Amino acid sequence: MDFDLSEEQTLIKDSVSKLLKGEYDFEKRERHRAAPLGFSEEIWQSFAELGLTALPFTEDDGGLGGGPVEMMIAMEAFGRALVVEPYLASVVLAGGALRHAASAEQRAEILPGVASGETRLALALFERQTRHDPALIAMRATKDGEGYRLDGEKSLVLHGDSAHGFVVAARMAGSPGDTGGLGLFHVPADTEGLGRRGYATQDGMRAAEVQFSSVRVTADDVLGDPEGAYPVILRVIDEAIAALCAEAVGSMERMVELTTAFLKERKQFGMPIGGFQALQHRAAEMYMALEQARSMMMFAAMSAEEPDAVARRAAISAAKVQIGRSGRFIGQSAVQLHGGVGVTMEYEIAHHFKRQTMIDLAFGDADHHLALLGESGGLEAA
Amino acid sequence: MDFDLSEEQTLIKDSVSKLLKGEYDFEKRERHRAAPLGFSEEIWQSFAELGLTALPFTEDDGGLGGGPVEMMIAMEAFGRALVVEPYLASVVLAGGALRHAASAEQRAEILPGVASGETRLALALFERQTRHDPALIAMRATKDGEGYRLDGEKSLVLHGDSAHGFVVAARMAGSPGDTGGLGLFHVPADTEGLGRRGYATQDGMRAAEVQFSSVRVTADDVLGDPEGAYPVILRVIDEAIAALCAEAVGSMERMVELTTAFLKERKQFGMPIGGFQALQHRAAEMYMALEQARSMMMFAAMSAEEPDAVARRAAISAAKVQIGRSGRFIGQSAVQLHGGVGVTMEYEIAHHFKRQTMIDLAFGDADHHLALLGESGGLEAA
Amino acid sequence: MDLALSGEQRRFRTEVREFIRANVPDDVSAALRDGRSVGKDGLVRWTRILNAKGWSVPHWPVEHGGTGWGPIEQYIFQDELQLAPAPQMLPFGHQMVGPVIYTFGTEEQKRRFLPRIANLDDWWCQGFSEPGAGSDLASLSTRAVRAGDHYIVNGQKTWTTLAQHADWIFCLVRTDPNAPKKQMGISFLLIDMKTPGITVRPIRTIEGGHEVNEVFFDDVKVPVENRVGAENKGWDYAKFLLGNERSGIARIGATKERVRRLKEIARAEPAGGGAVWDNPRFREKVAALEVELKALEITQLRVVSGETKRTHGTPDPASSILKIKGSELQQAVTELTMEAIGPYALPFEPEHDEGWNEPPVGPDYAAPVAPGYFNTRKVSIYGGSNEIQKNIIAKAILGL
Amino acid sequence: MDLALSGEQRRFRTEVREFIRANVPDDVSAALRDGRSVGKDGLVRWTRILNAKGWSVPHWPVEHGGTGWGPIEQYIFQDELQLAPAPQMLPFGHQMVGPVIYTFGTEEQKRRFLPRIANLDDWWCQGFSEPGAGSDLASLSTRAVRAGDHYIVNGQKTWTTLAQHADWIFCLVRTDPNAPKKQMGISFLLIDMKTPGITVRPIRTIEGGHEVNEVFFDDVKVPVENRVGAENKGWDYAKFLLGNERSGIARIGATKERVRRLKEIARAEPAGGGAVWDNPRFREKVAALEVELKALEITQLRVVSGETKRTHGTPDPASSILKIKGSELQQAVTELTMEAIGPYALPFEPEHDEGWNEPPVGPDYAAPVAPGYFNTRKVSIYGGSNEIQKNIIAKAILGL
Repeated sequence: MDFDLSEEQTLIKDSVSKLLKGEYDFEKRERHRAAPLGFSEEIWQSFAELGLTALPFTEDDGGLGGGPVEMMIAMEAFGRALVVEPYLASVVLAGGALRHAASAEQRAEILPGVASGETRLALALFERQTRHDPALIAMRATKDGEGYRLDGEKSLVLHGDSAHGFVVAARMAGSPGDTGGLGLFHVPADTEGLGRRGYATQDGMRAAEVQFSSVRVTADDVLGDPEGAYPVILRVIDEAIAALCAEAVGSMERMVELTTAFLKERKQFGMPIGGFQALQHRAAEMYMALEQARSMMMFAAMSAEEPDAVARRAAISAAKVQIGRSGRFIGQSAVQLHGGVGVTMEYEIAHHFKRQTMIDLAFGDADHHLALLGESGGLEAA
Repeated sequence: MDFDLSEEQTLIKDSVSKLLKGEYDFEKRERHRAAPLGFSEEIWQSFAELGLTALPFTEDDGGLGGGPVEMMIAMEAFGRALVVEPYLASVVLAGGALRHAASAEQRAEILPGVASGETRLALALFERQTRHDPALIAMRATKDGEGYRLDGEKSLVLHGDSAHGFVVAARMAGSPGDTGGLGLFHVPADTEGLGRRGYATQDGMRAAEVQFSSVRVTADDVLGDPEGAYPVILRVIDEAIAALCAEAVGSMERMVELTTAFLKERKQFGMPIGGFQALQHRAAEMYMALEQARSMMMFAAMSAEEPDAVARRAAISAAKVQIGRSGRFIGQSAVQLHGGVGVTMEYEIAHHFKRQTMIDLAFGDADHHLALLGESGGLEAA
Repeated sequence: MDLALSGEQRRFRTEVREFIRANVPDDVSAALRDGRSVGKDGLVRWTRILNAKGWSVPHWPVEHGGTGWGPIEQYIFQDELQLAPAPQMLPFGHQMVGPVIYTFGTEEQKRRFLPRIANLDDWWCQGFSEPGAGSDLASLSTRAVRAGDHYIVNGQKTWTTLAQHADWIFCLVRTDPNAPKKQMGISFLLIDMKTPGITVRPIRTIEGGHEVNEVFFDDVKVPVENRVGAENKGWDYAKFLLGNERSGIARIGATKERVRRLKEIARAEPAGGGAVWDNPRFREKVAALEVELKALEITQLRVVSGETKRTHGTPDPASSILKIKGSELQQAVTELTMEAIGPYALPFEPEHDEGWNEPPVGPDYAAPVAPGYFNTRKVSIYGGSNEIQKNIIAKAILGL
Repeated sequence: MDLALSGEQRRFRTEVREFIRANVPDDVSAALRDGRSVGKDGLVRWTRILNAKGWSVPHWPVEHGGTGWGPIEQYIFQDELQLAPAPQMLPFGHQMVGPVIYTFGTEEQKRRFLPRIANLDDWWCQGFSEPGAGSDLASLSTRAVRAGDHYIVNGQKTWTTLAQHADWIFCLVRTDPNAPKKQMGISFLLIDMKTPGITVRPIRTIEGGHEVNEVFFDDVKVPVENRVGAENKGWDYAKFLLGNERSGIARIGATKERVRRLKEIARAEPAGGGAVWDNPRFREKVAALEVELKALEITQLRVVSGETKRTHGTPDPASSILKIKGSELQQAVTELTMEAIGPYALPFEPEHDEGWNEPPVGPDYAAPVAPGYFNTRKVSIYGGSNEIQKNIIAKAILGL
């Protein structure tokens, strides 16, 4: 057991922190998200230069061979700075689907571009009726000569508006509710019949609704078993949750830091409000919630590569529960303790609060995962 | 709308309070519960003299014709003083079953004794497997010539050890889970075949396990429809819950009072601990929990005679949820704020805490009633 | 003791309900139901309808346009507005400066301002908070210096709600910086927003809307006759104003209406092959909220009922419960509604008047939900934060 | 970073687990599992088994009987004791006075006391708290007056755990009432409980048991050689003692064991025609507890791991989290277990040794459950209340 970072891990941490410190204070962040794509292409390029976009891919695929701990380090730093670039969308979600589902040939073709940052992909997974359950996917994929035809609509595709291509989950067989019959397809964004409508999200990022009307792809575009993608989808979701846990913890840490500083600095009734015991205790509870979340972030990272899917899902659900609850408590408390300043767009804290809120809702909120965990008999049964 | 007490109600309140003030401080209460029956026969006699035992019965039945508000007033006073006499058992539970199920002849025979306090009854309702659901009653009643034969075991019969007689729920037809087929029977305690084992309870009262082996009763002992008692049982339970809500609020009020006094008096680090803001806020939260509970106590009293059983049950469940949650919060907080003194038998606060705990668990705890309420669509749907 | 409304009170409720139902403009009610803003125009139209009926300032003395209703009727009226839903009157004129003027103002001030408040001819805003003075209001530093028959005002107010629409602002200003206590050198001024030297800067709030502002005063000339009451006594009028009217603070009716909406949404929103409402745990969470809300409704009625026996201007300290629990419940219902729509909380779709004119992403009820949750965080901060309210309970009720 | 135990650490865990399983007396383990007391005899038997193995004081210096294990091994050992379940050592000797004696005591004191502590030949209790001094320990008033080669001690201690079994008590006493600070006039004395003038009065605790006592000192003669360290320096030794050993404070293993038990009970207890465990909401509540517990376990390991880099006697202020969350979880599991048995929490059935010898009312696992809930309320009070711990976090970590 060892909670220290390796030399390489320390290097990643230091270089990301340095970049963000210089180029990503709150004011610059607001400029980045005002850019045409909703993020800064220069920052994205800097991420690529630091090797961050290459982090989880094998060296054969043009990557650096990092694992969940390296991902955790990067995402935690992104969380502190409220990074809006499409890292989760392209590297973690779409990249993860390719890592786990694609053949060596497909990986060799697609992943070096993702790893170098030149290609940005998005994962088109959920639909209006699915909520968080990929088994409810309805979009159809039909065999069409040597290739496939895709028809349907995908919703809330993260950074789908600016993606160069998509990994799309569609149903070859069965009906919504069946875990079998799902396939994953690689679809360039300029494929005929693909339409999209982008929009801003509450947390300052971007997403899109994506329509597929008789979109034709070749046999080379199907990633793995065209009817057996469900376990891969679950695995990718679990990895994304682990990454989001780290992003959330980075943001929580920043909120605790900002709130503590505010309590020391803000004076009322002739003293810093941090002298009031009720506020001190609230701050102490925020700190405890942060540290409990940090522990579960580590647990999620440790469990993300767990081969036993049942144990992995239980661990990831447990982490999502803790992160959701801690994030909600810290976010609400940070806003409350900041008073009026906490509820304006002009200060950093509100943006963290909104990002925390959206992280909790992503891939199922705390109560959703608590229910999953309860159904499976709890953490020790798993 | 009128939150004031009528002249008669004020009279009840003042007379009970005066009696308890004189004869029921904490020290005397500990003596009362150390008496052979687990309560004071003298106090019981005083309750009778004040008309409390006659409160809910009609004048025809030897009573005073009081309603839920009068009951609320009495129970709230009992809660403040942690009264251990079998009022709930005899007057509210067994008396309630007789009021609602018995014929005029049966009432005329039995109720004057209950109303005068000479007869103390107990309601033998639950069994090992029923938890809070009377539909799960298994104990059998069999037609036996002109009368009935009762066989089975009743559990956790409140004050069953000292009762002169029982109202017993038993199954004439159907099997556990059926709401039909249940009857109520009046059984004097000295009936052959009836055995009981009394014991103390965690909250300083008494209860008994009661066995029935071929206990024979006459046709005159069946109260109402021998297969249709289920709705009456629910009604009696709802009335008992409304009464318990008032008892709980009386006890909560006392806890808030004791805790506030303790905070003013107890000094640490050179000042009364009530000067610490974190404790002030905890006390303020206790007060809010008390007032919210008080409001729902009134709601329960107002709803106890609601003729629509669905609306009545929803209202009573809502009250039980609030009382359970407020009672738990106030009880745990009162103990915590008292420090070491809070966890000894030698001070009043621990006894209130234990009584609150048992009130929450009685007839289903807060979460049980919340589930019932959720199933039925909530409070507004009802 | 009888918790039910009397026959007369029930008849009154029916009358109010029917009038509102028949008269509130459809677009205004629909906006409230959907969680959107009714805008200045919507509020003005509705206020004038109520004023024509004689109900726009029901709590004012009859000679100034009030109705003479008792506290319970006042409560029923507010409750019915919230349940309809119909807009409540703009508080800055109706609840705040109006009562200050009719209690402490000159006859000329009463004549000049009160009818225009009742009809929303003048839109008022409140100039109390300053950047350096939040909960500690009395430490304000906006200065007013007497110069002949005028004051010259310099300084800054903040969190000024809807100042962008305002014709007038009522302000606390420091007229004697050398007073022995900071409460003692403050005066209460009425200032025309068109006076030269006033600048309004919008503050974009957390959900992306424009609800509050900073207001800057740069050598603003205010006639002395626009001072209410005596010079340096403004703190007394501010205390009167803040303690004046608490019965609406819990917003029970509004939260009830939001719970109704929540249930509609939960029944409509798909989850697990059925609807969110099919999830027993979700229904329990709604039920838990309804329990607290019912308790608070009765607590509110107890306070209102007690008001009939209290002297004016000394609010029941128990009204701090209404503020704390009321704000918590307003927040809880927005939070649960957001949980109900789950992933569809994500898209940011500002209202039409702010430039969004695309079809909705996902269900048409989703767009205002997350903004509603974000925006409602303020209710435990403003009007005396919940921490301040707990101090009040601890001190004024428990004596700690 | 690697959160898994190393191969060597896993082997160590297996070795410890197997030894405990093979050697803990069945009746002792069963008592813990059922939630009953193991009694003095049970603890003495088990301490001597561990002492024979060389494991009764693993954290002591090797020369006094310690094992030389690192913090992680120490933690694993405690965790395995709790999981087994097997009793942990009596803290008053092993964790408290033992380390004070080997750090500050004379050679004679070490020789005389330490081996008897390790073997539980002497049962120690702690004389710190007084009726007038709870969290504010330093305001104690028990007096010790020097008279030749003795001190004469007068005063009262309270909340003295298991004093009824004790052979010795270590006390903080005031030797200089005129010291400029109250912390400066205190000495640390070791007192034989058989000395004339000592009276022990039981305090009946909330659940009905006898766990704590008042101890009265009436002209008790204590030889000067039983003072540890310098006169008037006792506060330093007390701070050392209180800050000494926090890693066991969260009681993760014990709570895990209680969760296991809770699940057994919930699977057995009938409800709604099935079992309590069939209720999804109940399982969610257990799962929520397990999540917090897993988080705290990792937090604990982070603190333990950090201890390898800290100097002795300066506990990580983050250990306040362990105390707060650890006590909350101990309370939560007893509360949920009580909810599981529901109505069967009601009967009061004291343990056999207190005179109850009837068959159980309801299920045989029920009797200790409500007392366990009641008794566990103390864990957020003693050892520095959770309020005090939050002060520590606010000040020592957040700098407020």
